[in-house]
Amino acid sequence: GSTGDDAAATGGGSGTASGGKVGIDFPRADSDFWNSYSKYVPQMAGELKVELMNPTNSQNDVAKLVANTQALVSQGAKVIVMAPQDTGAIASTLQQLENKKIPVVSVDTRPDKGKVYMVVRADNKAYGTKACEFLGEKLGGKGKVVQLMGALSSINGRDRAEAFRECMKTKFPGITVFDEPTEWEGSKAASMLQTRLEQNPDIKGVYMHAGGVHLAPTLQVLKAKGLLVQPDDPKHVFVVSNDGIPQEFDAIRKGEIDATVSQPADLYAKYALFYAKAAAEGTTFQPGPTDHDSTIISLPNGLEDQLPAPLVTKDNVDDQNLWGNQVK
Amino acid sequence: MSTATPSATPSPPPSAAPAGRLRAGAGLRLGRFRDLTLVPVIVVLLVVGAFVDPVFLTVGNLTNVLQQQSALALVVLAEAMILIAGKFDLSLESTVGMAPAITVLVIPATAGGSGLLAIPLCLLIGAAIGAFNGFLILKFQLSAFVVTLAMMIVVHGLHLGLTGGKSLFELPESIMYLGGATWLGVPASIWIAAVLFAAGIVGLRYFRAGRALYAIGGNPDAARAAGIRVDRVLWTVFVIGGALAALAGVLETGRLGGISANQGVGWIFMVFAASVIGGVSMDGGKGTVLGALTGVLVIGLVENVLTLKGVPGEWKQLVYGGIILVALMISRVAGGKAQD
Amino acid sequence: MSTATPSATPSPPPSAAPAGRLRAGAGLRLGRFRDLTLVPVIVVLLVVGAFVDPVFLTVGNLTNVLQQQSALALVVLAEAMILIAGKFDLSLESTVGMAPAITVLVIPATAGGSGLLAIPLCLLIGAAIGAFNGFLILKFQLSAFVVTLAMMIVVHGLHLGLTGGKSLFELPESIMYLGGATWLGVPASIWIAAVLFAAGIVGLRYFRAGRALYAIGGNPDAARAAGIRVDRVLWTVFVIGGALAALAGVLETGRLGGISANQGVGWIFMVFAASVIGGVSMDGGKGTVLGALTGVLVIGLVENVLTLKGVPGEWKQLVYGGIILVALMISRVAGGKAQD
Amino acid sequence: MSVHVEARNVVKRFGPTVALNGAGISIAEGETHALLGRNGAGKSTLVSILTGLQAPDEGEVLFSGEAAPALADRDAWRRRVACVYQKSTIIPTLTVAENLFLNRQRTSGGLIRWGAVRREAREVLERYGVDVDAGALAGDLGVEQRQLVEIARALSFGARFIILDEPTAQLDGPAIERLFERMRALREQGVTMMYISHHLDEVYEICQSVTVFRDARHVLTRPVAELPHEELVAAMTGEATAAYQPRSRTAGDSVAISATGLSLRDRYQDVALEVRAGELVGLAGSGSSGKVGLAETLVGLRRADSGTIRINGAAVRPGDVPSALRAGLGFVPQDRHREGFVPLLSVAENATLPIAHKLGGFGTVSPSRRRARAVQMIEDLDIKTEGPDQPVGDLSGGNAQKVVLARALSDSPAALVVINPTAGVDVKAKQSLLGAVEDAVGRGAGALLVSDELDDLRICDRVLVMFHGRVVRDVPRGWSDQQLVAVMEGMEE
Ligand SMILES: Nc1ncnc2c1ncn2[C@@H]1O[C@H](COP(=O)(O)OP(=O)(O)OP(=O)(O)O)[C@@H](O)[C@H]1O
Ligand SMILES: Nc1ncnc2c1ncn2[C@@H]1O[C@H](COP(=O)(O)OP(=O)(O)OP(=O)(O)O)[C@@H](O)[C@H]1O
Ligand SMILES: [Mg+2]
Ligand SMILES: [Mg+2]
Repeated sequence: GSTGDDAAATGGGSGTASGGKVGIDFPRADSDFWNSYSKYVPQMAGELKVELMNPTNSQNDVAKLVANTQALVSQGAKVIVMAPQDTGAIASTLQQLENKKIPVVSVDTRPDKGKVYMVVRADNKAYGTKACEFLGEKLGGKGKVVQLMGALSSINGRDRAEAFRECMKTKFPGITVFDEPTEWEGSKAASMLQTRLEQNPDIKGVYMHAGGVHLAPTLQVLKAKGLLVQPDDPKHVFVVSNDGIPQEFDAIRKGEIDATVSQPADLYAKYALFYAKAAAEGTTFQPGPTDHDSTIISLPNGLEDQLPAPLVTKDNVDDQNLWGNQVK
Repeated sequence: MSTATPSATPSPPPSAAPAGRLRAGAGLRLGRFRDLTLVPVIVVLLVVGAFVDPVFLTVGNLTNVLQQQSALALVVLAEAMILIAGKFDLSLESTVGMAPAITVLVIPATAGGSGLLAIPLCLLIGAAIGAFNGFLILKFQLSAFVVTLAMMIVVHGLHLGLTGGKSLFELPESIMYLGGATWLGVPASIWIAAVLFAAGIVGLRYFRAGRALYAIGGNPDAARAAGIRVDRVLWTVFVIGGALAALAGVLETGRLGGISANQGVGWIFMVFAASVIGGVSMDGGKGTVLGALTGVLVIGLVENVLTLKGVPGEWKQLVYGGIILVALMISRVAGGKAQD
Repeated sequence: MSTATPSATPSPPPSAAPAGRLRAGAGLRLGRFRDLTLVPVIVVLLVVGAFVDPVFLTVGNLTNVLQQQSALALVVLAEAMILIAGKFDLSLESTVGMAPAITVLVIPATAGGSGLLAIPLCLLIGAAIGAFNGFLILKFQLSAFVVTLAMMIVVHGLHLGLTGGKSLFELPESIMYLGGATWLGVPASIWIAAVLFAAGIVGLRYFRAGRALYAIGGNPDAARAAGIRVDRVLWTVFVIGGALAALAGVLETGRLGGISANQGVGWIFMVFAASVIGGVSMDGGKGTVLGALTGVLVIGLVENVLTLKGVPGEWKQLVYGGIILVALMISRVAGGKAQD
Repeated sequence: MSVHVEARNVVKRFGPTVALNGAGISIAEGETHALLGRNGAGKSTLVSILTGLQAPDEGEVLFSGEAAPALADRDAWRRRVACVYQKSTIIPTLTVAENLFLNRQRTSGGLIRWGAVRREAREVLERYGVDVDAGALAGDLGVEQRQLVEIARALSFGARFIILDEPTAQLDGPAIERLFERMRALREQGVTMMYISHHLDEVYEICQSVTVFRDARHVLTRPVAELPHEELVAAMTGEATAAYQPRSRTAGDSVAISATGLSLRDRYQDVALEVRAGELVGLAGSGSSGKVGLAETLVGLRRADSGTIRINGAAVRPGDVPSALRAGLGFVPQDRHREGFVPLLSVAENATLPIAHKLGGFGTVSPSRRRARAVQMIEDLDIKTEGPDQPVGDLSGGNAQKVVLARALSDSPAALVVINPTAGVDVKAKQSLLGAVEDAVGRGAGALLVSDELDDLRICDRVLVMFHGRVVRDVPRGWSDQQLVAVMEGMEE
């Protein structure tokens, strides 16, 4: 029962070449994951022959995102690709874009309200669940783990945290979880983890919400405590990360951490542009499985393509299909 | 008094008088334009913008810029008044998010008729925060800077705690209205900001209470000795400041259609930048609301030009900061006076 | 004083004199301890912490707290000196990330022997930023607040631009060493912070140059009249401040094992909070390095206690801000003097 | 005798103001040379040039025939000249000891020896008879004590040339006498001094020669002995000026200011006083007698521990300035810099602050009416300013003081309290200020004039003398200087 693509469909389904300029806003310039994403965008645009405008950057500020969107529209954008890190405060903008019949592809986050043509994201709840299941099994269902959370104001951070907590409670009730809100800051992560290890030297697992900011501090703290040892050592602390950046893969290879959820930066870029082009051409999609190992699900305000986010462990870390192995 | 000059005092020597008057004229003219040292900067930005993109000088784009800046502008208005009175308020930025958020928690979207109370309630929350700041600073004699720094964290903490960090998007119509409505073809928020700035300019220039701010900021002891009820005036300014920040929150909420847990966070730097490059002194007693307004415009125009130009994200900050530095220097040269 | 009053002045009546001396004495004694108004707060925190968790009072935990705060402490030291001299530097927080990042770009991990130059180069970059700030503020006579606000954006912008916003993981050993090493069982960063704070305390108390900061901050005209080279001293302070921020960046880099694009971002609020609750005045001329250190400790202890207690994330900010407010009040009551 | 210090053809401008216009001075070795002139004549500007704080726009400064050092070489300047500036150069956040030895603290191995600094500071304070705790914060001192510290500091340098810019404006009789003793001793040691004051009798007492500036120019230089009083005043003002004649009047029946049973711990005890309409009452007392504290209580700047105050018959709320103003009070505070004016605001605005509510309806202030009032005040009190829009902070000291008096008189007060109104004010301005006070009294106001200056007190109908916090005598008009001083010093009961 999808109604989300009516606006786009009115554009006329007969378009052949690219149907107009695509405006794209990057959410921030200071995170490794998003920097990889913004590197992939022009590359994919070339491959998909998308007419891309000069990208804007909203520096993690929804007010800037709104301003940038307005500017892109004034400059003639026919489709907007955005990644609203703040999913509530974008509603008015989506409403205005709908009024102007400009379809929106939302990457990484699902706006709470307002029409979207397609949401391209991986399931952040699944990240949390995968991390929980991995840690739970490794720890044999008991012990203590620390969750280095992102910011409370971030939907992705909240999704990961809730899913992780929920899964631990139902599937591994014997495991104690310490939640540490780090505001995505490495410095806070290091301090909190250090303090928690002091208090509970028997902590055996860590789930980090963002490898980009949490990886180095976590390794550093474990090293200082002499806990950075191979997985077969009884002192080993099991670490699951999230993002899938090359440094995480290196750490997995070295046995310093055990797994990461690879959030597919390349696929985000590719399918964001793919759907943007489709929107410009007036194509419509239906819920159901796709040709690229994912499923489109129906939302009240549009559709969502849930891209696969594989759990990377020592076993599959050298898989060349992982985006983290393609950048250097 | 006035009339009876004692005969012992002769009138000043004829030679000195005309010279004195002439000089007075020059001083006056300079004084008039001291608020407007950013005008050359604005002109430069308009010209540069026109070259960067033809869209820039369209009514639509400039209206967008004004609308985007209107909420920030209200906070700048509040901060400028507080700075002129010689105090600080860092907590305004947290009020921008917290006041509407609490309002929405109290009056949910489904409230019906009582939804009309949303805006008054929101302003009241802002005013209450201002009053509490004033209480701590004036009665407890704490430093305004640290008190409002702590309050910035507390107020935002309340917002986070009560909303659980979630964005709110089921909002009563009434609180959404102002930020989105258009009156006579111009966004309501621009009207509101314009009216309030006009009131601020007139109030601080032609009203006793407004002049009292300058006296207090310039020398609180002298102001007290001149019969100004310093504490009462300061308290009022904090209350008005809080209410203005809450109103800014309402405009921002309506414009964005939702209240994120980050609404307002980080604004205070821009607020201070706008006020201070607009000529408002951090030491109190100096500057005007009009000057602060030019500061807001400069910041809005810089952001707009950078967006239109499509400066890559990783270089944007550098360019942005660089332009502000240059703006500072231009205004310094235009104003001719050392800043502080 | 007191003894040889010239005979022309009748000695004060016996009743008044002791009272007068008493007051002076009390003032003096209070003056001594005015730096230490936060000590009761620290004691309260230690007691509360001990109740919250038995781990709190262990050597290991307290060492952790000190180590976690050491980088911030260096920036606080820098800011305290700058504030005492009556100026501002907001750009320090950006230097914390930018100086080591640029260093690593210039001297990559693979540089071998030249890797030893990493720390000197990093300090030099910090000093250069400070020197540029000083240049703009002193020679161009711009307001320190806005200049360093703009520079905060520019310096961070350079960091973002040159690294492309990426975290840097491949670091030369030499730059990692200080933040991670342990000397005589105590983290090197604690030693470094301790030595520099000791130097700061002694320097600002027992050296003419240090006293000159107070004179300049208290009344720059009077300082100039007393033969103090005001501009030179201020410039030096900005340069030292920049270098200290860069050193803080080195410690932080070593502690975290990498340089994220956000390193240092947002610190400045904590830096001001620590300085000002520690008794350093935003108006200049007042406060001590020791006081600022107590401010850092309070902030570190509060964070540690909150972490140990495991306050839920969404309420943490509120509790944190609330504690700082209470700390302010306690120190106000202990100090007995109105703050500014 | 050789010339020790010389300034030639000095021009100094501040924006549109020409503070010195080809003025010069030549001071012989070992003499004490007075520099006189009306407020704003450029005296302090010359001081800042002679001490190397500012460079002249034109002209040169010579010390013993040699060109002055470069502006940046502060140490060279400090070896040549020490100075008590008119504007306080005390750093309020530092202790008295440190202020005395700022930037020349005794060190060993680079470290400051605080014990030695404090000891030397105590010595200096003792030597100059300053009764101040060396460990006290300078900011906690009163104006008077601060001034004494500045003087002690300048004299303690051991410089061969000392400038004193209005050092006595805030001092009372004995303190001035002590200063003069020190100056005489220094002169015997061959120290050259330049002395600026608006008290001409002081000039006759300790100076050998005198230079007069008028309107930024040099007018004359003459040995003091050859220059009669009237001629000196004429040189300063550019015209013959008659000595001030106190007026006589009869007090009315209604009471303008009354106080009963006022006490404030450590300041004054159990004071009662009454000033009737049309009466001008003096309040005198030596240092720390409590007179200023009492006056400040009357106007609401301080709150008494007990007792009541009535202004025009209305009881005023203790410690509340607005309520005193509403009752019809005008006042001049003791320290114009601290409580007198807002430096950044214009003359017009400062002068009309208390009457802002009368300059427009509905809470507004009409700038044109404000200006008109201010122009009138500027004329009445002969304030030397570029115009009503000039910030008071840019005025010379005496003119700023006039603005403060203008403010006190702005509301045709029925009761007036003026504290040291003529501090730092030139002869003619003094006459016009006292004239303005007498005018107000003539129009029926009751005035209390608190002053250390016998000249000011002479216009009073009677003088209340305080001693150690109590009003000890009510001296009717017609006293002689010795009589009054004796009472003030508690020598006579
Ligand atoms: N920094 C300044 N900016 C503008 N004008 C100034 C400044 N300093 C002095 N002036 C002006 O220069 C003139 C001379 O001032 P100066 O202080 O030298 O007078 P003065 O003779 O010392 O007067 P007084 O007896 O009142 O102290 C005055 O008109 C004054 O307003
Ligand atoms: N801030 C203060 N705190 C405590 N005592 C003070 C303070 N200022 C002045 N005093 C003391 O109060 C007493 C009365 O002071 P007051 O200023 O009223 O007298 P005064 O006659 O004007 O003295 P002076 O001529 O020295 O100013 C004196 O002993 C003085 O030292
Ligand atoms: Mg002078
Ligand atoms: Mg006195």
